[in-house]
Amino acid sequence: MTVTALLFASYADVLQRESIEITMPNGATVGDVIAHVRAMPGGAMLPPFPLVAVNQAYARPDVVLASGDEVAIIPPVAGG
Amino acid sequence: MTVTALLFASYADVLQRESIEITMPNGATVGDVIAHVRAMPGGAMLPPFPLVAVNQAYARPDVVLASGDEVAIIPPVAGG
Amino acid sequence: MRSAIVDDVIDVESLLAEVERDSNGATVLFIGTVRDQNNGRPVTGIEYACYGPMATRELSSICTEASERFATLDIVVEHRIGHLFVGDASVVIAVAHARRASAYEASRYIIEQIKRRLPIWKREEYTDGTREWVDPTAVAVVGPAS
Amino acid sequence: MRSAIVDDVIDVESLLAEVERDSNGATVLFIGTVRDQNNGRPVTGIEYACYGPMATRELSSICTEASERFATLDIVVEHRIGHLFVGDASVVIAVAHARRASAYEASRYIIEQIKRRLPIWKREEYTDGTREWVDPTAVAVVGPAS
Repeated sequence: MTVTALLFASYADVLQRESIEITMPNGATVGDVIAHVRAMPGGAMLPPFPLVAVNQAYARPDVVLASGDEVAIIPPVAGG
Repeated sequence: MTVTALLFASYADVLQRESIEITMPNGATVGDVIAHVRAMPGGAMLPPFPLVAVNQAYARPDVVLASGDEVAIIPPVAGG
Repeated sequence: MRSAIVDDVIDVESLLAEVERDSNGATVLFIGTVRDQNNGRPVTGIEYACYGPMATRELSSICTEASERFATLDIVVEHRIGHLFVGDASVVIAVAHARRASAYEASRYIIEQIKRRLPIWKREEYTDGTREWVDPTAVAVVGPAS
Repeated sequence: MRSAIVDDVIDVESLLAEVERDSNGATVLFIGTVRDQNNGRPVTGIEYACYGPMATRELSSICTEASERFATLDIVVEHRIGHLFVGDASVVIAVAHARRASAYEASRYIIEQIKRRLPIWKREEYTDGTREWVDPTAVAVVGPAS
């Protein structure tokens, strides 16, 4: 299956992109996507347990993904 | 000595006036002025210990007055 | 820092402009307005009366206290007196501060002190043509006024 | 009740007008503005970025929560993104309620939840020409941002 990882702000800067298509085995979790992204060039700058949203809702690392899911890796928010 | 008692809002209504010149013996207190006003027609509608300001600052009943003092008898405030 | 008892419409925009400063990150504006009912009775308007010189002094003291407690000079307060209709603003408090927590707390401090200390009284006018001085210390049917 | 992520100037007057209602006695307006310094470094401007669809949904959820907790529908919030200069408003929260305590508390709830949950990031620009993404979870020299 394929999921899309979204990167923002400082995370997009260190990985030099804003989205990544990732092919994962069925049953892959949020944590597996994070591990994949952290293994990419620059990815080690991300924390091991960043805030993540799946399809625009905050999700825990053990959430199992479905094909087509949008996995946003969220840097520390600074709104207001 | 002479002091001026000021009345406001519901207190002015029941006493049908907004100020009263009162001649008092030297050494008279805030409490003496209140007693004097409460003995006037309609004055019994005032509480025995209303909020009082002497010369525009809140004062306790035992404060001794000087000639010319302005003694404001303050109904429950309702600003805002 | 400025405060005043006024007898005309309060210009909210102008109060906001007065507290603007580049070092401020948070502005809290409070507007107290005449409601269309009080304790279940329909209200058409309110006549505000005050002990003018003392109200002016006391409001100024409240602002100075807030300024010292919460460490900002960017405080402007106006309280309107005279006849107001439903929806009219009776009091407007503008506070700006570097930090939001202090802006909120200073604003709240000022309105609570106004409710407690400012020698201002209001006579509510009801739809049935009667009118009555409000006594917030009386037992209310619904609760304390806003 | 309305909330939006916008990319133009926020019209404070219009937000205030939106929450007006005859049954309200208290209106609390919060304005967050770009400060001229952060942690001692002089700031010239801030670029706000967001995860658009999620920020819109999350801001809407925050308003719904505040509406239910504090029992008012008169809530309007706008958060601006894009490039802002010092003094520009980044977020404006207008809340009106029958009672002042609930108006203050709802306003405070909304800004605290925005700071905690809204997927928005800011890159500060400094007088020396450098710029940096702000990490509020990093240990600050002075304290948390306003």
